Amino acid sequence: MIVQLFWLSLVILAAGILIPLITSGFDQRIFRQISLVCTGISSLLLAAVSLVILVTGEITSYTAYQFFPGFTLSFFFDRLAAVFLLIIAMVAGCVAIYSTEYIEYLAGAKRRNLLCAGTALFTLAMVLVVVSANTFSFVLFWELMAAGSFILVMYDYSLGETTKAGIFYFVMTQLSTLFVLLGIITLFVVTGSSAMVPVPDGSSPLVTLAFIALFIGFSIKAGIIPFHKWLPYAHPASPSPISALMSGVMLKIAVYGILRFLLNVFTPELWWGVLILLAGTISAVLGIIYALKEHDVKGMLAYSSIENIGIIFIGIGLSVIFTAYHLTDLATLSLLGALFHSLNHALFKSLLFLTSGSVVHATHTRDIEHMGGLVHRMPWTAVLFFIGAVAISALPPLNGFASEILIYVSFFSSVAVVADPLFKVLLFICLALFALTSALSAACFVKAYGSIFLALPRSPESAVAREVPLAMLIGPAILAAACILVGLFSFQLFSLVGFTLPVPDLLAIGLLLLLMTALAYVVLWFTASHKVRTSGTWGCGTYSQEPVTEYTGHGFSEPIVTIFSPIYMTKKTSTWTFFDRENCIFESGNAEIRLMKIFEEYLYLPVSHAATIAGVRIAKIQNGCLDTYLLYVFVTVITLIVILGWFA
Amino acid sequence: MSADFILYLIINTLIVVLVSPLFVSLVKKVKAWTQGRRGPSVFQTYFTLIKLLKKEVIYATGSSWVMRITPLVNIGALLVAALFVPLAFVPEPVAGIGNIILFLYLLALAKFFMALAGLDAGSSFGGMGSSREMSISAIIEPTTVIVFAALAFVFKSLNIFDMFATSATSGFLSTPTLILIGISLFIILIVETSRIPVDNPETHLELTMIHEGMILEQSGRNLALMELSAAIKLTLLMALLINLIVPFGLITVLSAAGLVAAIILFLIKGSILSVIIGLFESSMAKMRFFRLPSLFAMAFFFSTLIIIIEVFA
Amino acid sequence: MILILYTLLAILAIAAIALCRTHRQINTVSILHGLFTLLLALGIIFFVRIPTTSFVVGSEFFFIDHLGIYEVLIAAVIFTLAALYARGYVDSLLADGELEKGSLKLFYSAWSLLLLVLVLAFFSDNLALFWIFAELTTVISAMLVAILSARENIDAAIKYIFIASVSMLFSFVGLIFLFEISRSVLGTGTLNWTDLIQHASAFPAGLMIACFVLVFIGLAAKSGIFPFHTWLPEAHAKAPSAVSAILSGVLLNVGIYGIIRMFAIIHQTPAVGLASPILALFGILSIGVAVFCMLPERNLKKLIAFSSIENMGIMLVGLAVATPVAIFWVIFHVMAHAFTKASLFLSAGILHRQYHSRFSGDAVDEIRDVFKYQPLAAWGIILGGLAIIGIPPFAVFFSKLFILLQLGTVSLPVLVLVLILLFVAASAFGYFVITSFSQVSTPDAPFDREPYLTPSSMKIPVVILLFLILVLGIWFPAGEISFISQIVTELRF
Amino acid sequence: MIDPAYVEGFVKILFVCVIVTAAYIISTRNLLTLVSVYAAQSFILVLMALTLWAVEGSPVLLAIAGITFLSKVLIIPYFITSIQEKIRIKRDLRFHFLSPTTSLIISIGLMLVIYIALSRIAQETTGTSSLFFFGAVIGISLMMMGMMVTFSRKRAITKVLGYLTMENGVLLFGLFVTELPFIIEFLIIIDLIILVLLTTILTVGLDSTLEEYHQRIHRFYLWEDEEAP
Repeated sequence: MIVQLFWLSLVILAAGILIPLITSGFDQRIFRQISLVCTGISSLLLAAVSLVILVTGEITSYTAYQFFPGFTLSFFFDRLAAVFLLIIAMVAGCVAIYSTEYIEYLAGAKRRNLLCAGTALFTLAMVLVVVSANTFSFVLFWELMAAGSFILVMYDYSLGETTKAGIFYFVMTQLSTLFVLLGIITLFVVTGSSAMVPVPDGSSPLVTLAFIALFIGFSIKAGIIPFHKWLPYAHPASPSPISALMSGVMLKIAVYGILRFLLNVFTPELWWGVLILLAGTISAVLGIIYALKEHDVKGMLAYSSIENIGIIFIGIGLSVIFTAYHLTDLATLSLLGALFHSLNHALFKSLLFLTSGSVVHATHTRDIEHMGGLVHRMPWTAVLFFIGAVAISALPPLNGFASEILIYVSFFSSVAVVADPLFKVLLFICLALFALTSALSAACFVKAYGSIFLALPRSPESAVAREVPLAMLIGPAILAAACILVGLFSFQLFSLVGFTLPVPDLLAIGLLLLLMTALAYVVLWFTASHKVRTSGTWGCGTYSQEPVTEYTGHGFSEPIVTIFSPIYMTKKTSTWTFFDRENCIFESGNAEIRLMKIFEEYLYLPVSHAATIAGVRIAKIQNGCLDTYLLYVFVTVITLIVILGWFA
Repeated sequence: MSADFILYLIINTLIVVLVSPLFVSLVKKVKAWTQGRRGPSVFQTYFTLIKLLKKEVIYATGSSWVMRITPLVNIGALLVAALFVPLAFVPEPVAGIGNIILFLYLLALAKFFMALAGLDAGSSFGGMGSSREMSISAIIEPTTVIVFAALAFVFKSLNIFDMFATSATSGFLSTPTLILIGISLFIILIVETSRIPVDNPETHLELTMIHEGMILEQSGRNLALMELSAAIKLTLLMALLINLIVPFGLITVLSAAGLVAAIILFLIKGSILSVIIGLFESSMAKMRFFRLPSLFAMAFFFSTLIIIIEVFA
Repeated sequence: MILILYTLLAILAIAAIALCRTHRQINTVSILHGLFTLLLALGIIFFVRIPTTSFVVGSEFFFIDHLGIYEVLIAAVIFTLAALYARGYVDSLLADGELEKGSLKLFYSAWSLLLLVLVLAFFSDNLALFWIFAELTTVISAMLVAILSARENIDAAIKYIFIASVSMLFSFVGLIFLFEISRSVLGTGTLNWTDLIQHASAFPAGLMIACFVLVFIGLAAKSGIFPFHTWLPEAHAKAPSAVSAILSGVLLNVGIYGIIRMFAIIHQTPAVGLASPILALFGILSIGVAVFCMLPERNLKKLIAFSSIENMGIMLVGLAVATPVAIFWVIFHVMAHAFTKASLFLSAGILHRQYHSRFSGDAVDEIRDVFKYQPLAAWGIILGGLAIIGIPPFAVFFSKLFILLQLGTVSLPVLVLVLILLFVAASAFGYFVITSFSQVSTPDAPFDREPYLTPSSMKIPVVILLFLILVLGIWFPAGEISFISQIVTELRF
Repeated sequence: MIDPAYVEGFVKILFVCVIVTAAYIISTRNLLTLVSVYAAQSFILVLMALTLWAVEGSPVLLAIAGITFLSKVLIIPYFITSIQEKIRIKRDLRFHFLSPTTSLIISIGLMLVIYIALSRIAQETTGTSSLFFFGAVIGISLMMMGMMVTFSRKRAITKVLGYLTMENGVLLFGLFVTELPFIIEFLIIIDLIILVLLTTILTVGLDSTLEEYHQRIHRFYLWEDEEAP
């Protein structure tokens, strides 16, 4: 039954791709609607499929199509795949609903059809990556996903920043494919088959090489710190539904990749767990610290995705450490924490991206310094963004907290179980950094919500911003509802799926919160006066309340930026020009203090610079003069004759 | 949901709501004494709360629903957090109530809403208050989590109820851990309830007020709720400190006499601790904001010291 | 009988070209010539039992085996589509005055002659005959390159002729060596490939490696391998795009076809131990040099030419691995690369017609507002580019993946090196396409060029070729698989 | 028919003459003498073929001698000289990379290297001392010298002649190592003629001082100084 349902959803998705492509000739809204509706329906079916698999827990494998003797396309539905199918389904469904309206406002008349087709293709590729059973089809759909998302990122190609984002994104995806290919080929060399079959134990260096290659490949795509640089460029540059899909789902596909290989193929060692844990912690801390200084709303969300991916990697790292210590129940606990956090992050991050997309659409700017006061002008978007902000800052009743507490519990129990003292101190430091990130993310989203929605509008556009049409609210509303329900019923959901976890039952807590607030309200109703009046904000006696006096995003994050100043290295550059030769009479000059992008200026640019220099130097071979070319032939012939004489 | 658990819910909430204003005015009284003045009566906080309930509520022009629901959410979160810290009677934990991480995050929920309310009015005081509040809480959070992890490690459970039960029955901990936990919890109490070295609770001078800055725009019954929730937070953290270090008098089996004795003992221990807090506050001047991280580094040092002693000793 | 048919076809075509007057008639003749070659090839595949020598006049020189007919099939497809493309392309050349009426007939007769010589080369059993036909293809294609008789075209043609024929002389010396070896082993010297492959195992290793290396020099020049690749970017950039599609799609295959034949012989002898590393070394060097030359490249056609050198390098590396699966995928890569490269050059031709700079084929292309002026060509380049890099739905992905897989089983460090080089190639291609296609004319930098309305005859081949590589990438019919594995068995791998 | 010792001596003399003509081709600056020296070299080759025919008596050698004489001594030199009159270039003064003296020294070095290499490769089959082995060595070294001419001279016409000397080397190598079937030799000559035909026509476009070519090329390319490659 599952396989038929799955095939039906694939067929509908394929229809979603083909219809806009065929009709790309005319710029009709109806074709785009049909394609998005197809994506919506197929994600609905996918959600059903994944829920059935999750609840029943039955594993079905199914060979779909044999390309040629060496390579068959076969699907494999188990619970791990079901979780990620659920993620894709929910986010893609809501993004489809959101885009029915959002796309109509985009520029590029006929190209919007391509955008719908691209979204459907992107979703199809991700679905097939998640269910593919052998490594070859995994790589095939992995690259298809990369190419599909590249074309989507390059949608409004004429802007300068999209070009830069496109180059960053394309080069990094090719790098990640390089490593994934290397990993898979080494696995093929070790196991001799392309199936995801456990590696014969006895950790030969090849297996470790395979793991390292796959880990780097997947971290590039997941945006782990040293490789994260494409994320803050790609997400702001692409249209909001696309960046919601990419941030919410594509990063999770990389997480799926590493989980699939860790659980099914490798028998992990201890130091693997430590490596993943450290990568996760560093990405979490640096991700949120960079998010704090960002004043482009989608850039901030992109950096906070890096932070959440770091948290997921912490969960995976812990589960690998526990498996290395053969503590299966704790391992399942932290693995569940990682999976649940991927689901939750997909929900609230795409909610935040969609709502910020509406805000950007309404105010025509992405800079939160020019927003403000939108809570009155866009009430529904404000409420939805608020739910997303509360969820992402892991505040109790909602789903962000439900998954972070799982990771906290596994951290606390890991401290108790680990014997080696130095390792225990490392775990405590990681726990401290993890706590720091969750607190900083709360600060970051207070800043975001405060400077976007509260107080007075700081620019004429945000003063005239109007609420977005209904469809652009339904999509995020579904996600917000999902955030609340998944958070409240997390305990029940887990017991439904068959795990009883040592975590508080958030439903009881939610009800208690409601009870207490209601109690307070009733007591106040009877005891307190009901008189209410509105007047100017207190300005030490002066009645003029200007938007200028408000605390902007920069101001809000300034204390944290000074506290963490060693991380935000600043670069001071100054240039002078003089009238005379002895540089005495100063003519003009400019000085600049700039927050240095450490990774970009010390890692990415030098490497690409070196490559281009090498390219230019080697291109000198092609100097256009026939004599030199013939000289190359002459020299090669002589060397070959000498070698022949010497060898033969 | 056994009968005595519901009874516990009612008793604990009642004690907390009634007792907490007392401790706040006690601390003010002690500070007044040290400054050579008589200071307001011990029940002054009760009078201000009642007065505020009578006053009309004034909302800033640009403010939104955030300003209106923050007091309610604040008091709700704090009351639920109160259920997590049994003051007198320690029942069996039910449905995860008492989980120490949840307790921490309930306080964070309250802080989140208060910070947003600070920004809502659009005044620079509120903005500065919430920005500084979020920065401090971000820096102190690692220390709190490390202390709670140490507690969980020492008491072998994540639930405050079990911690109090074990400390009540098994008597005093080994002295070094006891002292270190006490000091770290005391520092967390100072920071969380924005006491002197970190922030000055009484003043309205824009440079020194962090907690006050956020509730500057609140008025009438909302201000009463905010004051009450601040007081409850102080009591909870004091109770956490007291019931772990001096568990004398905590009862685990419900009996009328035992309960009354426990409440009276808690009152005494609480007032002693308030006096200590008052003396501590008046012995220090408020630190410059950007020297606070070094204070928190010391707190972090104490909490890691607990771990090292527990782990290696 | 078949060879007579082909030669007759060619002579008929040239005669018809001599008679016709208008360009349209001449073009239809050359399209028909390509089409008939294709039909004849398909007829041979389905109706004639291959490999066969009996069917042919003077059979001791010619024979038809699966590899030969496979290459002829690819050549016929590309020739027909390029001829169809040339209908519109040459019209615009005539309109711009780059090509005069006089040399039109010369162009098309050289075109048909080239097709005939190619077919004969692929069917020639005698290696010396193959050498002569290869030499003839160099000469005729050089004439096609220089047909525009502008200065840099002649320059490029001269370079092509000199480098190719100088190196081919060395391969003729190698063939004489081979003749000498076969004379000393078999009594009577023969250069027929079929006899050589039978007795290959008896050949002495020392002499064999010398002869292989010498022959390899010439064929490497023909297929643009590292030290001899220097003519390729200039010849392809400056030739008319229809010609450069043929140059890249078919002419390079002649070199690789020769190398495969020679490697099949030496594979039997113990000298393969030295031949494979040499092939692998040259393969990796050409990938490396081509890839790094692509990085600073600003001219689209030269960029595509360098990616041909890179793909030839991949084929050599695949050949050096010499496992049956690797050879299967090398042969598949020949077809996949030929069609992808032809589609890329044809779309580049359309862009060139739209943006051609006054000075020289080498100049930096100022492509601007490409989606406004030539959307189909732009998408052709993007999809073709993605295909040549090895993005899944297209055919090159499978051949690249499986060649790398076989390379992995042989040696991992080489695999890592090749993977890194392919990554640099992909990012170089991506960098060029992204930066040049996102240039948009802003009000302060207006870019007003009258849009070149590409006739449908230029658009259809690009669409057909893209569709072909997509189908080749998705659907692997049993017939195709058995055909290629038949080739592998015939080459005795 | 003639006693081998005498033939041996005569062929060795011819070898030396071939090398001398090759050296002369490398160093001469005057184009007209260049062509005539090439014709002389081809004539020496024809003599060699005849002597071999005299020794072994196989008719193929005679045929080869005939067509080589016809093509390389008569047709090609006549064709090149006629082209030269049209483009009126007399001297090719510029040398790239190697001046004549250095290229002569290199060619001697090359001969040594090839001798050692070939002796190492072919020690099993043909005896190293025999005339045939010596012919092979001279053949290949003649090729290398021809190649040196192609890349060290500026003018395209001299490059063509360099190529032709290389082709002579191949022919020499072919003569001495084996007897290829005549059809192959014949086709090679045809191919060579077509090649020379095309290259000279093309080079006329480059080097020439002819007016009507000038005018075409000028339209497409800023006409630099005449010395452009």
